[in-house]
Amino acid sequence: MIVRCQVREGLISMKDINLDYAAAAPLDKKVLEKMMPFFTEHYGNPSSGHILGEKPKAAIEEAREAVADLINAEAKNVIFTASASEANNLVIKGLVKAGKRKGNHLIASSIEHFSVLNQLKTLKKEGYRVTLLPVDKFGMINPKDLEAAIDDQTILISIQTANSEIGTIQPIAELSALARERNIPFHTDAAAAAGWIELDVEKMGVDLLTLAGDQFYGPKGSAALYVKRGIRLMPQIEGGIQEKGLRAGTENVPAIVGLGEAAKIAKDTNSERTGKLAAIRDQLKESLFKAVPNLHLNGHPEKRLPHNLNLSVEFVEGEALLMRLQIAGIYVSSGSSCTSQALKSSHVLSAIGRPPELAQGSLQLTLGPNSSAEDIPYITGQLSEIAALLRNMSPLYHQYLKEEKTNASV
Amino acid sequence: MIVRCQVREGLISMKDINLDYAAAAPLDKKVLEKMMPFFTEHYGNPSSGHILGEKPKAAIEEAREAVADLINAEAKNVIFTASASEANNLVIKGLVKAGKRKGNHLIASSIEHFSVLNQLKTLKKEGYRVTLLPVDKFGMINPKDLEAAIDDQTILISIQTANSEIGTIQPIAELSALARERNIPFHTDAAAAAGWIELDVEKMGVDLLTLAGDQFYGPKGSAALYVKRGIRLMPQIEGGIQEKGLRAGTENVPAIVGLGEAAKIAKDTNSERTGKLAAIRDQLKESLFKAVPNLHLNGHPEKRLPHNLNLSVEFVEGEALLMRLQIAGIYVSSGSSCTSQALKSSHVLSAIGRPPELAQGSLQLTLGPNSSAEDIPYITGQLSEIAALLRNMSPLYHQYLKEEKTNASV
Amino acid sequence: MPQYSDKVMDHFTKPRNIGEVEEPDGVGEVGNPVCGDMMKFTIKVKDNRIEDVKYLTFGCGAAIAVSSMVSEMARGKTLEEAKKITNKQVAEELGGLPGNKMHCSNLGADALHKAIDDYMAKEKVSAG
Amino acid sequence: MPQYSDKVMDHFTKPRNIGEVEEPDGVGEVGNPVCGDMMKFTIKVKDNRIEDVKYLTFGCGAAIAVSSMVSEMARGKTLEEAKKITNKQVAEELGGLPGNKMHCSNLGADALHKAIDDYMAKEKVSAG
Ligand SMILES: Cc1ncc(COP(=O)(O)O)c(C=O)c1O
Ligand SMILES: Cc1ncc(COP(=O)(O)O)c(C=O)c1O
Repeated sequence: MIVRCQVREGLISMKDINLDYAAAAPLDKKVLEKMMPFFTEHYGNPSSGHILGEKPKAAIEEAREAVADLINAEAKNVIFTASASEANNLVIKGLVKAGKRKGNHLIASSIEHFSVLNQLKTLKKEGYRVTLLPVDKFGMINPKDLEAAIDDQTILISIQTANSEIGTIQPIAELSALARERNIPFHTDAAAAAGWIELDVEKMGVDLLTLAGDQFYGPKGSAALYVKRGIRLMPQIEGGIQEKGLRAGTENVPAIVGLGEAAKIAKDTNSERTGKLAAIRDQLKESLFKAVPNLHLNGHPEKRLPHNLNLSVEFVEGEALLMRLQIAGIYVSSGSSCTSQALKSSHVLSAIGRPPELAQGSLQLTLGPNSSAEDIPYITGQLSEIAALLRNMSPLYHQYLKEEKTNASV
Repeated sequence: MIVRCQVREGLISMKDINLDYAAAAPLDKKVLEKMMPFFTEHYGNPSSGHILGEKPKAAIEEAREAVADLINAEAKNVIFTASASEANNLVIKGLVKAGKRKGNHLIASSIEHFSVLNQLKTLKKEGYRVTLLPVDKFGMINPKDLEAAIDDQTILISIQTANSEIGTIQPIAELSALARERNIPFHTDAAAAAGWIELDVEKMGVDLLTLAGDQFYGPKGSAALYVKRGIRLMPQIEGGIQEKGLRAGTENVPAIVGLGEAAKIAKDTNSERTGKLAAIRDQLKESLFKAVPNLHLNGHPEKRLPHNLNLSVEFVEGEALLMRLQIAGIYVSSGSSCTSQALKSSHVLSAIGRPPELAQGSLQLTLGPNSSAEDIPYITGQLSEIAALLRNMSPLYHQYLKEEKTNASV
Repeated sequence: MPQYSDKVMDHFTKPRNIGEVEEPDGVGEVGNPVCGDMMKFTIKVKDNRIEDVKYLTFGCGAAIAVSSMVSEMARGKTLEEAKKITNKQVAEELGGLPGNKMHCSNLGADALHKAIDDYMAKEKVSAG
Repeated sequence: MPQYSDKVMDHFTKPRNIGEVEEPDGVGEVGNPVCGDMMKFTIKVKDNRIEDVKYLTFGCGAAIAVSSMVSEMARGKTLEEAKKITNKQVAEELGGLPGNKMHCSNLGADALHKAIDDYMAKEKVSAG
């Protein structure tokens, strides 16, 4: 519908610049190639008692090794799931249900993904106590806050490695040390981080780690959970004894193979891939801040994902920005309530203390395979123009101008 | 390892006959073709606020229509999951957790898939009462048994449409009528049946229905759950509000598209596809029974899945059969304890009253895309020879011969 | 991005009557940034008719299109006629709005009505 | 199918010494179909040595290979030597067995030992 309208109105852009790769990225062609034989040729069931199951079985074990390698874990401690959300649900529900450690208290940060937060909300209704740690204006958790929150009833601490929206990377090793001292299981949701920054379950000191293939050019429907030896989880999808009995269901062999290949590539080319994107991101940031006044950076200035930039364009609303940018052939996402399906503005931006008008005007820009420095002037020009245009019709901007004038004349 | 050994020993067969398509079937090439653009081209996130999400979103809604069509449901009552096991877990855990209907009693058949049975086992430990209905020697449930089992505490009845192992098709409409009268939610696990026999949620009178794409030439990692309006489930994977809030996680667009296409093809070509395979199956059955003495059919002689044949080869054990057949290039599965990862013989065969020695010697033969009547003489010859060879070394067979002789001479 | 009608897209991309009328006879403000939408309507009244109407809008695509549409619908109408403009009419004129954007149409008519009320209140004072 | 060694596959595909010796001096039976494995060993003893040994086996690939291997290991041994054949030795001779198949190796040695015990018990009776 929108496409029709754009074409008719002559609005369609010749540009096609994806700045929303965190929402979805194309599958790496090399990964797809590796997956292909497992659709129609080596299609067997890895649990089969005969030869048709052997190639698929070997392939998923190879993928397990590759995923384990990416996070410096042992393959036998890695299981596959169909999404990061599923892995996070297995961690929290599975650990609570296993009930190995007695207690009724769970700790997470206030900027976790909804696949963590919404479970905690449910548990709260069921009588569990939940502490959501605050973050500072950069989105960082203070280990002191974690230390203060822990009590002798704490059964799980879950803190993301990095935030997909504002990119902030947490001091996981420091945080997990507090858990380890007290023998409390520590989970980190590394769905946004895996493939982008170095992960090492030993150095990080975590007991459980979630990662997702589609976040680093692997296939949708592919994710994994690291479960340290000794941590007991109750399966949440019960049935067959696939994945060490922790996750029933016929293995999605192509997806698992793809995840393994993506992990291999991420491991091999990590610094090159991320270095390139970080450089483009930094240039883009500089260019935008030069061209557009009243721009605000969300998230940590340095400790952030290399491909992530999050800005608030003061005085304007995100969906309007997003729509205008789209007409210009630039695709972004926003923390605005109008762009969220739940019609709520970003809980992350509110946790870092952004007032509503800045949260509403936020733009999440994430780079990916086709990102190029060549597009920066065009992006900058468009955003600058669009911001001016929308500000021109914004009551908040007019108010601001009046106040500026008053201040100046005082 | 086995391959190496076979090659060296000159044991490798020129034949390559899959008779275990229920374990896994190759993805239909037309389905794969339909999926392909969604890996690298229309890779967007259906929940995205911009144009990159639109094609994927439209595609999953089209798939939803196609799946709904296959079971005569409305698209808005169909949600996607990553496996039949996941769907079954959402049904049982989700319904119990939603707690809409007060009660502590659940009913299922004793030949359900483990993704139903193992949950019930867990619920039993938590204090729920569980009734597992018996089946007759053909694997059929008697509606009278269901009626007798229902009490005013019954909150869910879950009975499979067809059994994947012995192929028996249940009288779902008759069974669900008993539930409907009493307003008890009725679930049917149609994972083995969908794509093979006509399914119509209205005629079947079910409130919930599970199906899986990989069972009818669709992709692994694709499944769906029909949830009738008014049935309340608690999501088991909590997080984002994808799939009407019933199942969080970024949509696996290629898998969903593939499931939709497989459903379309199954709907269009169902009678031709299944008619052809049923004919081959019947010929194979006749041929085997003629050639091999002391063979027993497991499951219902008529009310069974068109591509399924299940036999017990008396006096011999299944893994040995399976290995010998594999060397002959014929791939099958068995209900023998030695071929199961859990080292337990089939609960289905024991439920239909097969004594252990017959359960141990069972062969599950399921046909698929490359099945051909031309292979029947070869299969028959091989099974006949192998059965003779293994019987010749079977103490049970020798005992039987002695008894025969005694009887004959009496 | 919600599935907006062509009419919505037209008003969003080419919003009419942006700004504030000079020395407005009536001012109406609704919403706030917390909800994601804010509108300020200013009107010029002559002979009981809306002679000029402008708006400033902070908000999503629907909010901008609604403001623009309301300004067009109001211009030239008598105050009584303009008071009768309903949210439903606005949405209809725009070729419909996605379900979760219907609240935006409320804002537009509300802001206009507030501006008219503001004018009438002032009139009363000066007449009284 | 479990990952069987070449040796297991060899004994499975070409099992040695199948059958029952005629007029056996000792008979040993173990297992039953419920467990999925059943073995019957019959032996012929001469001068305290196992002159002939045969078996009948109902069971999986490992069970068949184990029977065959045990029969080969036992043939020609003195009864004392044969009694010393352990499950572990059998598994080792077969190049190892998958973990969940180790119980099969127990059966083979057990059945042989039972046959020897049977012979010895009968000997005692006839000697006594
Ligand atoms: C009747 C039935 N239900 C559920 C399942 C589970 O399917 P999956 O392993 O894909 O989750 C199967 C698998 O064969 C099945 O036959
Ligand atoms: C940190 C984090 N956790 C979990 C998820 C959930 O991933 P999925 O929707 O694939 O389940 C995301 C998704 O973006 C994420 O960024």
